[in-house]
Order: sequence, then structure tokens, then C-alpha cells
Amino acid sequence: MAVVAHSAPDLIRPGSVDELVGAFGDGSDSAVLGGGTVLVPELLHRRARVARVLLLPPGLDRVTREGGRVSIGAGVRVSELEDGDEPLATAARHLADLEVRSQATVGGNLCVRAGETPRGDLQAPLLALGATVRTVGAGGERDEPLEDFLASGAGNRVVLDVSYDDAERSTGYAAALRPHTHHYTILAVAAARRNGETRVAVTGAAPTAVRLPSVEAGGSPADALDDVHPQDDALASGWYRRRILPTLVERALSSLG
Amino acid sequence: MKHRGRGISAIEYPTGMNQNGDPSQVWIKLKPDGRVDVFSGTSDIGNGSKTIQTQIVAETLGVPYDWITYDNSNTDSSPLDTGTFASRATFVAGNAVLKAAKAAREKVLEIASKELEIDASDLDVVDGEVVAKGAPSKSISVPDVAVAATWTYGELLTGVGAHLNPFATITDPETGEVDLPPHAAISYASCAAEVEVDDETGEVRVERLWQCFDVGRAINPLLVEGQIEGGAMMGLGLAVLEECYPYYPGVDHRGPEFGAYLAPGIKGMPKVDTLIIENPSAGGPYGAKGISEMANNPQPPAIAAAVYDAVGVWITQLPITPERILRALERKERGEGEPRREGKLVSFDEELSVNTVAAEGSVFQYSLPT
Amino acid sequence: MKVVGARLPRYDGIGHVTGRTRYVDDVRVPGMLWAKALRSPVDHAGIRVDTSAAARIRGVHAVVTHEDVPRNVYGHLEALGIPGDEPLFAEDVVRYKGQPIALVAAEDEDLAAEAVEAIRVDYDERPALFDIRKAADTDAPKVHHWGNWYPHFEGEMDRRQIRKGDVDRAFDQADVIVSGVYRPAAIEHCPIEPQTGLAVPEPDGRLTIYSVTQALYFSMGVVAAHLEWPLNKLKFVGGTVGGGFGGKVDTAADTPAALAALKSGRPVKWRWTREEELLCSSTRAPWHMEIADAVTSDGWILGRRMLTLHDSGAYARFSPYGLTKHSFHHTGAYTIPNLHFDGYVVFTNRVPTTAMRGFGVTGLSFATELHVSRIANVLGIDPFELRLKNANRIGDTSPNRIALPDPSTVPTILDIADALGHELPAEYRTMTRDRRDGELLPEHLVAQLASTEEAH
Amino acid sequence: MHLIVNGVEREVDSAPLTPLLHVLREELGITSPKAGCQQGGCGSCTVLVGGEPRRSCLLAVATCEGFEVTTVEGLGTPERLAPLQAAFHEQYGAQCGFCTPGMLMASHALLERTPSPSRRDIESALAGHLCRCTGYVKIIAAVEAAARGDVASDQREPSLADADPSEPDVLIPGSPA
Repeated sequence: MAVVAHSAPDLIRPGSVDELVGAFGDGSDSAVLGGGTVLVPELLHRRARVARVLLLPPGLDRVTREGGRVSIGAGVRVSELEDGDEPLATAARHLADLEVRSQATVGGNLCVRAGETPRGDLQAPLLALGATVRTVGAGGERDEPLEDFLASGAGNRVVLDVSYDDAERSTGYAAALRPHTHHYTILAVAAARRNGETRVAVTGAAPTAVRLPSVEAGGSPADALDDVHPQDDALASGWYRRRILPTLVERALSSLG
Repeated sequence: MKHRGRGISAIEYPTGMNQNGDPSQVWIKLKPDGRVDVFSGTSDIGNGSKTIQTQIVAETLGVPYDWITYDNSNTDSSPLDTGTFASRATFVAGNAVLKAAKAAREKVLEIASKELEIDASDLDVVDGEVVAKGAPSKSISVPDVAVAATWTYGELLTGVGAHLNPFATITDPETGEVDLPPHAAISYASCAAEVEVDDETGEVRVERLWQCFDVGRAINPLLVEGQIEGGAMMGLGLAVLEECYPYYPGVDHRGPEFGAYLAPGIKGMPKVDTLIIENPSAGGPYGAKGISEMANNPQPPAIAAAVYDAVGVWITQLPITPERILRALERKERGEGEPRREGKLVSFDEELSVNTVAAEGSVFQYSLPT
Repeated sequence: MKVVGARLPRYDGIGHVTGRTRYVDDVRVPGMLWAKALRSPVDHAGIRVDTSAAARIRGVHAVVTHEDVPRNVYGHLEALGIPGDEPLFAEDVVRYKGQPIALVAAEDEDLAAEAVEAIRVDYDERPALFDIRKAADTDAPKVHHWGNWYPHFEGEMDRRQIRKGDVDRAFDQADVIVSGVYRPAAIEHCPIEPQTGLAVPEPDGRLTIYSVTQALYFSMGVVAAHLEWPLNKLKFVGGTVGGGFGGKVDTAADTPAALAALKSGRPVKWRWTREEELLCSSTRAPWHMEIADAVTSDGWILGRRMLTLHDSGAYARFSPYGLTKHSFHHTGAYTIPNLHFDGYVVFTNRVPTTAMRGFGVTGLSFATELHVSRIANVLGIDPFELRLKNANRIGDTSPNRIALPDPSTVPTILDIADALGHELPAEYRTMTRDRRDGELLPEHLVAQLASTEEAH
Repeated sequence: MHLIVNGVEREVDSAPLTPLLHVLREELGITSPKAGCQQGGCGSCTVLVGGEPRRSCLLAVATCEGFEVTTVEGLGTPERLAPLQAAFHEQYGAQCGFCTPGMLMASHALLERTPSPSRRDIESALAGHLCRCTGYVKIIAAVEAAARGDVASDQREPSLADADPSEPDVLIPGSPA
């Protein structure tokens, strides 16, 4: 018996990015299916209602190192990052569980926001790495810093890939957890230092991951509290997140050397 | 900084429904080849009652375990069982099974007695053979007894058993006095917990649990261990993870999925040491008591005491969240962690008390002498 | 003994490890419909329901509301004198978020869900009560017309009481009084198998109900009561349950599925989603427990005063039973001769709480044991020694004066001390569970001892 | 659409976005994967897709087209248990049994890629699998026993279905036997 029978959206399999852009239109009635870890249950339980579901075209499922850049396709699975560059690798290992990591995609992780799980645990380390995101949608292709993409919301755009400089860095990562099945971090701080520039970002303190400019500018770990206003969710209160944020910042920075 | 601490607890828990009055009934019949069918109404919810009750029948009837089919599948064929709750499936339903198996055994011996021409009281059933006590060469197999019962004597080898601990009436509602024991038995256990607490993030990790249960009699030690180990993990969840009201940190944050409901997983598992002691219960089948429910009772207080041992704060509200630890540590730093002392009264936790929360004239109010 | 005591394999183990054990959701019946519930999205409200649009949807075969239930209000423990207060389907008021209002049976789950969305309900929202500690406030929202706590204990008392000995004297004699407040949370039972019921109309007019119940006959009685049927018109099939922990003593899915099957004339399966499990299914009760113990400076617990509020949620279900059990065990593993216990079952606008593993006692064990740890701390006494001293012994009596024939508190504590390598003085190391005498039978414990015959 | 389920090619009619779990259970009648949460959180629906453990409730069937899908039914039968199944049986790795199919598939995949797993490997492989009964102790014991090859050679208990007809020797007069 077919369960998704009545309002079942059409499934479209674009053969190329161009076909994807064409089918996606203005995105208002479309969704992109990456690993399905978010979208499939949303459709099943009638929380997401769209006319079209698009698969990613071939070619977006690779990690490449070319021209001094590391590029991670939107369809790359979280599990493929576990042995890669830090602090992304540690964040990937903390995310949910083995099956979900090997199903969930990087593109999906960049599009989720607080209140959903996964809560974008890859966003902070990618911010720390200075990543840019290439997307398509109305107005064509766009390549922008990840923080800009996150700030404007995935909205009606499709992520193609995310990339950052292929370079030596010192990195740090610190997270607070309440270990349970299907877990995500309560709060996680990722940091990277290269050529004297330090980038620090936090997941779990805002609807998406954000950078901590006060800390990056050389402020104390406690100055991170000037940059964010954490909210409550089922894992922890805003009070708790504020309380431990300086500690996690300090721990993440301490491993930068 | 991380701190370690240990705490202990000792608990007791009743077997069977409170105040009793919860019957179980069982019917056993033998097929014409001596194989045994048990009809019991006990649901197996993972507790292992199919296994336990089958073992009791095998032991009592004297036939191999694998000769027995156990059918609890429906109410047309199985007689009444009050249910699998209140730690009653081994003790109460087990007693019904035991009685039914004894009755079936008597019927087997009665037919065997005719076939062997030996008084039933001089016969025993061992491994599916009815043998004369002291003269093992004189024997007849249970299958042959079943054949004889069916085709020679026109009888059904069967037995029924029922068990009911009578309902204990509260004879004086003022004092709670009862006219009979209000439980089928009581089981006892102790526990120790070792935790590690991060005083900067409030994270608690339960590192070890030691548990000792008096199970009366372990009808199947593997099953008993499984119940105690599973209970330990549920107790750990209760102690440090799970909550659905008031939906920490607020009533709006009801977790609709497992990302938000904190059920303990394999990574949160401590090292668990299980000690079983057997002081047989006078009324239990082969001395057994029910322990599966209480298996999740001793960990929370032992863990909370271990947290105090580690970082010096009493967390009295479950679960022991990282936030509750940090807030308690803050109070302690402000010098507010100590109980109020007034005369001989040492009073903890007043800010939570009904005495201060409920309106004046509340029926819940009472006051303590100081 | 050969079989008893043996580590034999599970009777049902082969089925489990081959994936062939058949749970209710694995049962397939031709022509089976799927059900979905309309549940209250608000905590407390007057309601008016119009199901007509849902019933008109093609492929919808039954829309069931309270009007379809011969006996809508039935208390699961009426036989124990706990009157029914909970409707199977809400009538003109909802008292908790998630309370069932209607059930739709349709060709598949998605269509049933679509039909649920087509049911019109007007909610006239009312103030909701969430905190049991505020239930007695004069301005507290009223959960039931009779009030916010259960009034039907024996003698129509509104609380469960235990009185033993002379508690005032104990508090007078005490060197120290230690008081504390303990509040364990509600938690989910969270079996991996959700609530599921499948009701199949049979040609002879009977109903076969495939049930996840922990208690086949108990649930059969519940369905029979709602339908006003004799037991032999029902056949319950089950006995193989994917975890229960007390939550499947509630007969949650069977009766609505049965009503939908009767109305549609088709087999109907109702399988709860995990979201329903986590948000709408009953929970372990949260408790509020206040304890004050009268103790001597050398560690004897002379007396205990205790006040318990048991959060029942919106309806009584098994809560009065659970509180009574709680009261009978409120001294824990110790012998405390002078007692004053009051317990209330308090209603709130939250999901009804129910039996869960350790019902009535799990939260109590947390409270009393942590309290004993605090007493040891206040007195500066080793927590093992304080426990061993007060541990119940053969012949000691329970709060309701029942002699204990075989308490094992002393040996289990000693085993734990051994496991930890915890040193104890000789008089504690050699302690047994035998009847009290000598220094372990101080004056204040003599009166509570049972006679020798009673204890054996 | 076509799937290869436990080595057999099966045609599938369900809508392309139907979760694989529902295709297996409702369309193909393969009921070992359980609908424990249908949101990826409990692990009881885990099957192998192309040899890798996957949450079948999170997979749109269209994305499994042409893949080999393995469920517990494909591991072994009551007559011939796989060593891992025998180990779960002998070590009491199952209580209520509802999470067991997912535990088995995840453990099977673990042993395929790591024949001698450490305790940490096992915890990592089973981290997303919720068992509410066992406390995981005996599940770990079962995986370790299977890895060691520490399973009874018989691999299973006799049942009535295949009881040795010569023992006990019964002649039922008048019966077809």
C-alpha cells in the first residue's frame, strides 16, 4: 500500500545543474532531496508540502582539492568528512549516528536551522574554515561567504557546493553534549587560525551557526556573549548556553596553540 | 575541571499488585505423544515470562524444556491473567503455572501408576520418564503414559492452576492499616554509582554502577541479569537525561522526536556490575520474587549522591541536567548552598516547598516543628 | 533442580533474531483500513466538533467520536473502587494537549490524516493548570468541576494517609530534624514498538483485536465495558509486545480501533506515530515529595513526616492506586516506627500519567534515599553505616504494620560495600538480616516489632 | 522500479518518495524492519542498502533503485541462523525483540567492515540504535561473541517443528502416523 499517495509530489531527476535550475524555478513549491534525513519524514508526516521534489544531479557528491581550494559537493555525505580537515571532521563525528551520518548530506546540513534536527552542526566549523557557498536559484548562480548565505537563509536557493582554502591551519573544537540516541550537540564552538587570522564560530547559539567577531578580534572568551543571544530548545535553555559559551570558546581556542 | 564522586542507595519493592487481589489462571494439557501445551494469559513484554513459565513447567512436570509449547496468544484459549505489570509475571502467574504443572504431573503419575502397577507416591518424573523411586529400571516414558491415557483409559492428561493472593482491605483509612499483607512478596536491592562531573559545563557522566539484588531465586540467571542491566540504563535515563514535563527548559519545548527526547543510548552506558543473591521467598515459585520493575529504582538516588560527592551540590530535581548542576554550583559559590538551620531543624530546598508556593489556607500546608 | 536456575535460551529468541516474531503491526488483514486521530492542539478548552466534511471524503469509511461509544466514560480501575472520569473521546471539553477527539478510518494513513484535517473543531480556550504545587491556590484553574485533586479514597477522603506510632513524640525526642523536597520528572515509557491496535470484524459478529497490551484480559475488559459487550464477543490476540514498561497497561489504541471497525465493517489498524508517543501518550508521573525526618545524633531515624503530591495529569487512570502503593512504601528499606504521611493525587492539564516500571515507588526511592544520604551528611555518619543501622530486619513492620518475613537490605548493602572495597567496622561487617536484638533494638523500635509467629 | 531484496529482484509500485521502510513492510510484506519512529531516531528500521546500514524510514525508495537491499530475513533462517543471530540468541541480546532487527543489521555491517571490533567500534556502530530493554550489555556481548566465533556449533535450539522423530519413539494407534 502506498503511504504517500494523495498529495504525493512529483519526483524529478535533473541530469545537470542547468536542468536542476530549470525545474527548481523560483523554489516556492519545490524541495531538494539530498540524503532525505530531514525531508522524507517531513513529507511522510505531512509537515512539508511541495509539488516537486528534486534529486541532486550527478557530480555534486565529491570532495575535490583543486587550485588551492577544497570543494565539498552538496551531495557529499557527512560521514565522508569524518577523516577530513579539522575542525570539520570532529564536528562530523559528533553528528547523530553512523547511519544518519552516512545518509545526511552537507547541502542539507547548511540549510537547516535551529529548532530542527540536525541543527547544522557542520556550519560552525565551515565558518571557521572561511568557507564560501555556491548556490543557484532565481538570479542565477551565486558564490558567497557562508555567513552571508546563513544570514539570508537557504530560502529559495539550491546549494551546489561549499569550499574553502586548502591550507595548513591550527584548529580547535569544543562541544557540550547530553549523550543519547540520535544526539546533536547542545552547543559547539569551532575555531581555526591561519596566517595570524583567527576565525571562531558557534553552533547552537542562534538559528544558524554564527561567527563570534568579539572573540576573533582578540577579546576574551566571555566577550562571545556580546555576539549571540542563545535561545531555549529541548536540549538546553538559553541561560545554560550563555553560561557555558565562554568555557567552550576557551577550550576551542586553547587547542589552537 | 572534572570531579569524580560515588554514592549509594538501598531500596525495596513489592511483588504483585499493591493490596493483591490479582489472579492468574493457567491450563496445561498433554498431547497424545506426551508433548505439553501451556495456556497462560501472561503477555511477554520482553521480560521473558514465556521462558520463565516454560522453565517452571519443565521443572515441575519433569519433562525437557523443548517438549513444551507455551501459548499466551489469545483470550479464547488462555484463561485469565491480570497482566504483565506490578512485578507479578514470575511470582503470581508463575505460581499459577506451578500449580497447573503439579496437577498435570499428578494426572501423569495416576496413569503411570496403573501402567506400572506401582503406587503413584512411589513414582517420580525425570527427563520425560516416569520412574519408580529407588528402582529406575521400572519406568514408562511420559509419551507412553500419554498414549495409554488417550487410547487405553480415555482420559486427558491435563492440569489447571490458579493463584490469587487475597485482596488486602484498608481497614482504617485514617492510619492506612490493612487486614492482610498488601503484597505477594518484597524484594531488596542496593546500588552504588560513580560519576564524573564537569564543573564548568555541568555535564555528568555516569561511569560505573554496582548493583546487588536479592531475587529470591533466579529461575533463569541470564534473564534476571538482563532485567537488572536494562533497569540500570532506564534508571540512568531517569537520573540524568529524560524529562517530558515540564519539558525542560520550558513547557513549549516538547520534544516530538528522538533528537529532542533524551533516551539513553549505548554511548552513555557505564560499566555495570551486577550481583545476584538468592534468599528464597517462602511464597514464590521455587522461591522467586519479582525484580524487573525495581531494577530502575536505585540508580537515581545513588547518582545524585555521587554528584554531591563529586561537586558538593544536592540536585533534588530530576533529571540532573547540566544546567541544574551549574545553577547549584553558583548558589554554592554565593554561600547559599547550605541548608537553613533553626534550632534542631536542618532544612534543605525551601524554595521548592509547597509551604511557600501554595496559597495560604491550602489543604497541602503543614508546618514542621523546630 | 535442572531447569530452574539454568541459563536456557529464550523461548521466543529464535523468532526475535530472525525478525519473524510477529508484532501487531506485522499483522496484515485483507481490506484493512488505517486510522488517524484528531487530537486537541490546546491544553484546556470547551469544544464543538463537526465531522461532516471529513466523513464525506471519498475513501473515508468511518469517523468515530464520543457519540459512537456506548459507554464513553469508563474507569480502568472501577473494580478497585476508583470511579471513571476519563472519556474515551472528548465530549464538550478537552483537558490536555493531545486528548483524542475523533478517529478517522480510511483507505490509507495519508488519506486518514487528510480527513482529520477536515474535521472542524471550535476551541473555547480556558486557563490551564500545570503545576501541582499551585493546584490548591484559590485562583488556580479548575481541571474538573469537583476540584483539582482526587476525592475518593476510602471513606471518601481526599488523601491517602498513613499514621503509625507517635510522630510528635519522635520529633520532640529528635536531636536533629532534616527536611528536604524532591521532584523527579515525568518521563516517557518509550518502548520501541508504538501503541498499535488492529480490530477485525468476524463473520459471526465477534471482533478480533490484535493488541499490544501488557494485559490481554484487562484490556478485553476495558473494550467490553466501553462497547457494553459480553467478553465472549471479543477475542484478544497478543501476548507478544515490543516493550511496555507500564505504558501498555493503558488500553490506548484498542477501543477506538474497535469502534472504527464496527462502524466501517472493515478491519482497522491504528498505529501511533512517534510524535504521538512522545507528546500524547501517558507518562510516568512527576511527583513532589516533602520529607522531614526526626533523627538522633547517633543516626537512628525515629520518625518521618511526609507530604506527597502525585501529578495525575488530566484524569485519574491508575494514579490513586499508585499513590496508595507509594504510601505503603514511604519508609523505603528502613524501619521507621513513627509516621505521618499525607498524599494527594492532583490533577493538571497535562497528559494523564500512568503506571510505569516501579509505579509509585521509583520517585519515592529517589526521594527517600537521597534524603538518607543527606541525613548521613548532616550527622557526619558513614552512609553505609547509617543505612545498615536503620535497615529493615526480619520481624520489623511496614508502615501499615505488616511484618517483614525476609528483608535483604543488610546483605545487599554489605555486598555493595564489598564490591567498592568500602571498609566497615566489625559490628557492621558482621551484621545480618535476622531479628533485631541488643544494640540494634533500641527502645524506640521495640513497639513496632512483630511477634515471632507473624514474621514467619 | 526494481529492487533486489535479499537476493531476489522485486518490482515495486509504490510512489517514488515512499520511504523504503513502507515499501518493504506494506508492499513486499517484509516485516522485520520496524516502524519504531519513522523519523530516523530509533534504528529499528535499519537495513543494508548496497551493503551499508541505512535507516529505511529516511530513504525515498526512488533513491534505492537497482540497489541490493538486505533485511534480517536475508541473514539466516530459524533452521540455519547466521552466527551473529545465534550469538544474539545465546547471549540474550534480545528482550522484547523489537529493536533486534535493526541491531542485527547494524552489527552485521560492522562485522563485515571490522571483523574484530573494539568495544568502541561496537558503541559507535550502534550509537543510533535505541534499546529500551537490555541496557545494551548483552547486545555488546552478543556482537563480541559473534566476532570471536563464540557461538554454539549447533547454532540453534531444537523446536517442535523439527524434533527428531525417533526420540521419543511414539506410535499413535489409529493415527495416520
